[in-house]
Amino acid sequence: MFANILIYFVVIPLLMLAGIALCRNVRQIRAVAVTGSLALIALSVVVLLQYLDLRAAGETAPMLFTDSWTWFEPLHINLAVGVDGISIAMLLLSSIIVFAGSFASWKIDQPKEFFLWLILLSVGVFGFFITVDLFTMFMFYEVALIPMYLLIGVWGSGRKNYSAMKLTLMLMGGSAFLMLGLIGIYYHSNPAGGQLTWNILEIASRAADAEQCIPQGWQMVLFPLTFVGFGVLGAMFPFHTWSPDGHASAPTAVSMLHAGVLMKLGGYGCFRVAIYLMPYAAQELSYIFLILTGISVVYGAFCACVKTDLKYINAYSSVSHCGLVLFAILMLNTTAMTGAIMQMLSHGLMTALFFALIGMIYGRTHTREITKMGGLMQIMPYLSVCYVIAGMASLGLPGLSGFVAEMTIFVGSFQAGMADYLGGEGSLRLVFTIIACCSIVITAVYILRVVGKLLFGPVQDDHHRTLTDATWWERLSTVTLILCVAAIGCFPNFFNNLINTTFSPAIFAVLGM
Amino acid sequence: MESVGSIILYLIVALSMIVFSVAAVTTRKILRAATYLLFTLFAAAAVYFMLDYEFLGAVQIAVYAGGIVVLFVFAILLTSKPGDNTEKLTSKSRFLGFVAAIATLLIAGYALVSRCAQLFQPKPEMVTPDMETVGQTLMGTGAGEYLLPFEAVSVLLLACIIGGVVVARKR
Amino acid sequence: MEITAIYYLVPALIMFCCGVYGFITRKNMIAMLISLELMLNAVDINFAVFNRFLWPGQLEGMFFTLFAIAIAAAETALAIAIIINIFRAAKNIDVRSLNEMKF
Amino acid sequence: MDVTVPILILAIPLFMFLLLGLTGMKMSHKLAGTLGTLGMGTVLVLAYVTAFTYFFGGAPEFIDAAGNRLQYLVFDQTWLAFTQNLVIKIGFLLDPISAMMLVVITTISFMVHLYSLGYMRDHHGVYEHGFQRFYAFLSLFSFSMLGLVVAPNIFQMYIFWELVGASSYLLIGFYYRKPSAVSASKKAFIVTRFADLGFLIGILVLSYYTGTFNFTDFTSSAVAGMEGVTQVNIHTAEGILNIFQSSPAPMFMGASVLTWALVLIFMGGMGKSAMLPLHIWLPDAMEGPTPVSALIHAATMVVAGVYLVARLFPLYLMEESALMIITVVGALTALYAAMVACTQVDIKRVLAFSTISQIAFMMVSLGVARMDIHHGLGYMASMFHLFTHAMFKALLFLGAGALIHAIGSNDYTDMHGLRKYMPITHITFLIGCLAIAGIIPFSGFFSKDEILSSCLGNSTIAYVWMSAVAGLTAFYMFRLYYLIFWWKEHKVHEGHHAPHDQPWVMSLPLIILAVISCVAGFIPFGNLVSWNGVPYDFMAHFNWSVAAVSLVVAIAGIALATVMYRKENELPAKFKNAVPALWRWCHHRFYWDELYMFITHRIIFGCICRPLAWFDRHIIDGTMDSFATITNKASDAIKPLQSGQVQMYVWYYLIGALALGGITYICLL
Repeated sequence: MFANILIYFVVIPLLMLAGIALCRNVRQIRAVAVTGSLALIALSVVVLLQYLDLRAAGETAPMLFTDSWTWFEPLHINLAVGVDGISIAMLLLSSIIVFAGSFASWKIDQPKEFFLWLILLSVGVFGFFITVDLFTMFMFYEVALIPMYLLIGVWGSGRKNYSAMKLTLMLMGGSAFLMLGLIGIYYHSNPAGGQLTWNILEIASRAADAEQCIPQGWQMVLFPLTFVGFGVLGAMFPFHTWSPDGHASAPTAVSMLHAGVLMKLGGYGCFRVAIYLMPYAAQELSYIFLILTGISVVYGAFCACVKTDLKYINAYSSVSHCGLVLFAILMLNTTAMTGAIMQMLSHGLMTALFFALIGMIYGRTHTREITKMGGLMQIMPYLSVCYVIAGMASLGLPGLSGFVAEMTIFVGSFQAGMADYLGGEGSLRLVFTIIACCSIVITAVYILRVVGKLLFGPVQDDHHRTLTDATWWERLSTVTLILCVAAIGCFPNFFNNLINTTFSPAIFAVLGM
Repeated sequence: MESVGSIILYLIVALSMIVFSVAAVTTRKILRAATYLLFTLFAAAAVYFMLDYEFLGAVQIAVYAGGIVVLFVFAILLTSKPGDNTEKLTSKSRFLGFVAAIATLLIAGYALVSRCAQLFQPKPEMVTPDMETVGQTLMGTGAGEYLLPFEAVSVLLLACIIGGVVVARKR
Repeated sequence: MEITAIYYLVPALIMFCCGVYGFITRKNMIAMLISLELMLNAVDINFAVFNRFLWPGQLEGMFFTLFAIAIAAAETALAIAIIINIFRAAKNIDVRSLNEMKF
Repeated sequence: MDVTVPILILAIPLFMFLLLGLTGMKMSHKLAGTLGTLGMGTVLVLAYVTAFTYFFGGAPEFIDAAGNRLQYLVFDQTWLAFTQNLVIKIGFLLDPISAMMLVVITTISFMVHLYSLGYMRDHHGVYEHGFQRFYAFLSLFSFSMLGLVVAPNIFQMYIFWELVGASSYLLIGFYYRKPSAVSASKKAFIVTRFADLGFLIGILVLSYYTGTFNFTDFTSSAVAGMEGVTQVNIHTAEGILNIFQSSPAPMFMGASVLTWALVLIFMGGMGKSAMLPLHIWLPDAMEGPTPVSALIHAATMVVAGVYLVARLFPLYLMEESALMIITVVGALTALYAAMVACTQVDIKRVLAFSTISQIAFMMVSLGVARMDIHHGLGYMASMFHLFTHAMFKALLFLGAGALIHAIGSNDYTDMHGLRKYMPITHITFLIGCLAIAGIIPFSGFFSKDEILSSCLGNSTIAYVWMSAVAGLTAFYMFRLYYLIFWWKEHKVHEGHHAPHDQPWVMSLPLIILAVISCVAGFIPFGNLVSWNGVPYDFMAHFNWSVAAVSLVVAIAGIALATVMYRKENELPAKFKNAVPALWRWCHHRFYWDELYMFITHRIIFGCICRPLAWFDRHIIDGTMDSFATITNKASDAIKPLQSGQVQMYVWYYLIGALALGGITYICLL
């Protein structure tokens, strides 16, 4: 079992849990957290390199490093693992954000309990990305969800009980749909009469075959269930309202992890389960979700324009950006889907950066109202410059990650939309692509509004003049994220190739692509 | 056809059962209620004897009349002063109780009436189960034998003893 | 006059209804317990009667009654222990004063 | 051609940006400024070498045997591959206009770098706060602008287009403590972002149909035997037109799809080049430091729109309706900006409006250019004007900067009669004014004359209209000139030093630019730049009648300004009172800002954002919350059932048991 490298993505956090449980002071806890997250980064880089090597050697299997261990025989539940380019990208993202997150929570109260829950959360996240077994995936999904309640409820601020409850209940509601969908998939995983399976790869390998795929009638039922189930986590309109409240109350590292990684679970799940396994229904029903996600793209951006709480603004911008992820996935087009994954990476990093910075500013000024702050550039230039960079990434400045992701999405979506339009299949995709494009303007409006009010202009509150700039751990946390954002922005083709080679041709054969 | 004696005996038993049970739930003196209960229990024991279940009747008298009622009396003496009346029933609660009783009566009565034909069969002959049969059945493990429930009941009683001690213990 | 099963069942039913009435109306816990005993006894009688009249060769009803008596005894003992404990704490044994355990 | 030099041209400014941006705070001001200037100087030399090699080197990849200029792709690296064909590459395309722009950008940028060494410090020699940051941003801007002009594909252009927008944002908001600067920078970014939306959609449409981003695939055909060498070829553009026309839906809402694409792309150009109605950001952008205004908002970035249209010019030739739109927009903007410039008080704003007006000239010139009108003279004229305008407008701005630096105010009301105090500034400013007014032999005369000839070739209306605007230009420039340097004696206020000329780092750029403005007109521009690379000897086609008329118009404008403003008199006030409505509208820039404020604040914020936010909080969130509330209410409602009263439980049990019994019986019956 331990011969497979992927299992260590779960083992390392578990070891970290044990280590933190044994720690006796905050110094040791930090040491364990940092060492562990560094080990995770190293591990994901190693996996990435090995993956590239194997691909370069001509390996064509849809997933590599696959392995499977029986877990519960009667229901064919296995701990099946395997990764492709997308999962590796997600693993990298998660490990970086866990790393930055541990630095961002350097001075948290009750560090032991906090880190225990935080690492438990990351067990769920990593587990989710490495498994290819639907049931195990769902289990890890829940493992990632539950600590969130405690992390927000105990370490949060503001209306934390309400927010924690709301977030958990809404996500649980989503996972109820999801569980129905997954069980449905299991029971129709082999209509030809063979052994039922939870394994994504097995189901997907049959998805292109009209006889052996999940029956089309059932796809039409199961697709919405799974898509909505994951879509709730991906903050799809109208199920996004947990996001502003949840992020507003969550402590810094949790916001980072949540917006940075957990919301990506939604997008990843939508792609990996809903679209990958049920391409027929994806094509038939995409228009409904296209409308919803298209709405969330502009809707989130418009809402962010008038909010005055930094975290609310960022949460709504997350709604907009994550809407773009789901939107692009639904275009069912390699370019757009690649863009969606890039957007996940990009949004994960920059929103984590945003939340880290907001947390640092809030830790100093004790307010998140932009009307009560101003001129922070004069007081904390380092944090302010980072904030501007994050903002620029968010509004899609070339050279930073947001631009490449958005452009890939727009180009891909436009191709899909024009193909529909010229093929006489209606102009819904085209219209919504153009609507989504409009978000780049609205994004600029709210980002610059915040930057202008918060960082520039005269100092609003004279008490702020005595505040200090970033400490070394805060610098480390932000620099890590900025470097990653810039790396994606400057060398996008590496990520692009990593991702788009993994879109399975068999699936797209069904979609006629 | 029964003998006149047994009919008279039956009448006495049935009447005392009805009268004393009604009295037990209507009297306001709690000690009297316990006493009426005792009589009702005796009447029940009598019924068992009439049905030829002598062992059962003996157990009824020994355990119920001899044990439980004594417990009741002790409890009553411990918890209420002599001469205390329980509270007067409000007409509403009395009405509600009455409704419940009548409803039970109707439903169960209807059940009895609808199965009338069977219930008017004469009493079949039966060999009175002797002590050996009772003992064998109680200690056997075959079909229709009760070792396991017996043991379960003994455990229950043990648990009950311990529970009683723990609960009633002075802290 | 033949004394058939119904002759035993009807008094037992009346006894049971008395138990119901008493259990619902009385507020004194011991009185409620007494009503409970009445109901139990009524049921016991039914078991015995059905056994005797319908399946005279077997002993199930009888043994059920036997066990019921044993359990009733245990239950009563425990209930009375609890009642006395409550009396110690609340100085009365009115069931209405015992609603701390709601919700 | 060796790729080192082109790469260095792009890499040095980028490196300087990173160096100064990351370590600038640790450096001394002087070191940072010197480093930045030296870096730019190196780039200047490299760019001159490149341009010189291109124009005069005579290598076969630059010029063919017939003397036609070719396009040469120096390098082209894949940056992001969307699909097999749609690939964003980062490359370096050398052709007449990019070589010309390299010269323009590096020249102005170097002048500005040099000039800022003096400008960005006060009279006591104390450097301004954020001096290093200023140089970092200047380097970033130079990098982006150079990347923009050498882009061989439209997406690279879009990338650098966004980058120049961002660096312009940073530089306008350089004085970030001033709320007006912050809002001006925000406005500039958002307005141009809005225009870029059109640009982006235009790119998407164009690339969808053609399957490529490369400019050369749109407009040029490969030259046999040489890799990376292409020549502008109208047949390629015709091929593109055919692709559009043979697609399943060639028309969209009454216009051809190609027109749509081109107009949308032009919309991006309108935003950057501040064409009506997206011009509103440029006057406000004057909140930035004056050297920045000279570099970005006069000479280089704002002509990106013109450059974009010029890049795709063969495609625009395919769709005359798109060219018509460009002409109309340009003509309206030219007149509008000229009228507004006549009434502004802030000298930088006058110059800003004059910039808008001059860029509109270039746009019109492109709009009226046709293959059959003097062999596409308009294109050459536009590029020529771009070149000369960059020089003299930078000169004017730097001169204005010198004045502002000396006086400490932007308004001419604080200046008046400065000619004796600041002779160098005076002379150079005058040269700039003469050049923009179009007086022979200054450079503006030649380029403007070409534009007017081209207009005449297209339609008389355009010619008359643009000539009138040219006259107006001469008028408002000399109005400005007289109001600054003449009008009445300058009063030295108590406690103020007398204004004096600037240190040499500031004077030198002024003098250099003035010299260029004097002689640039004699460059044989047509030999170097023409729309299809075929040399065009414009002196041979010189239309003396047009030249004479434009000269007369310009002199008339100057004369009018002399009469009205040379000495303090009542004429301006009289004129103002004669047409009060017109004056007020001009003074308030035809209330465009107010209109935009209304649209953004009242309509977008008031009628969309706030209701949406309310909707989100109360309806969507309310619905979600109501699930919870309903559950809570329901649980509250059934909670009393668990009263703790044993007898109530008996009741429930009894009722349940009886009901069950009843039901059983009913079912058995």
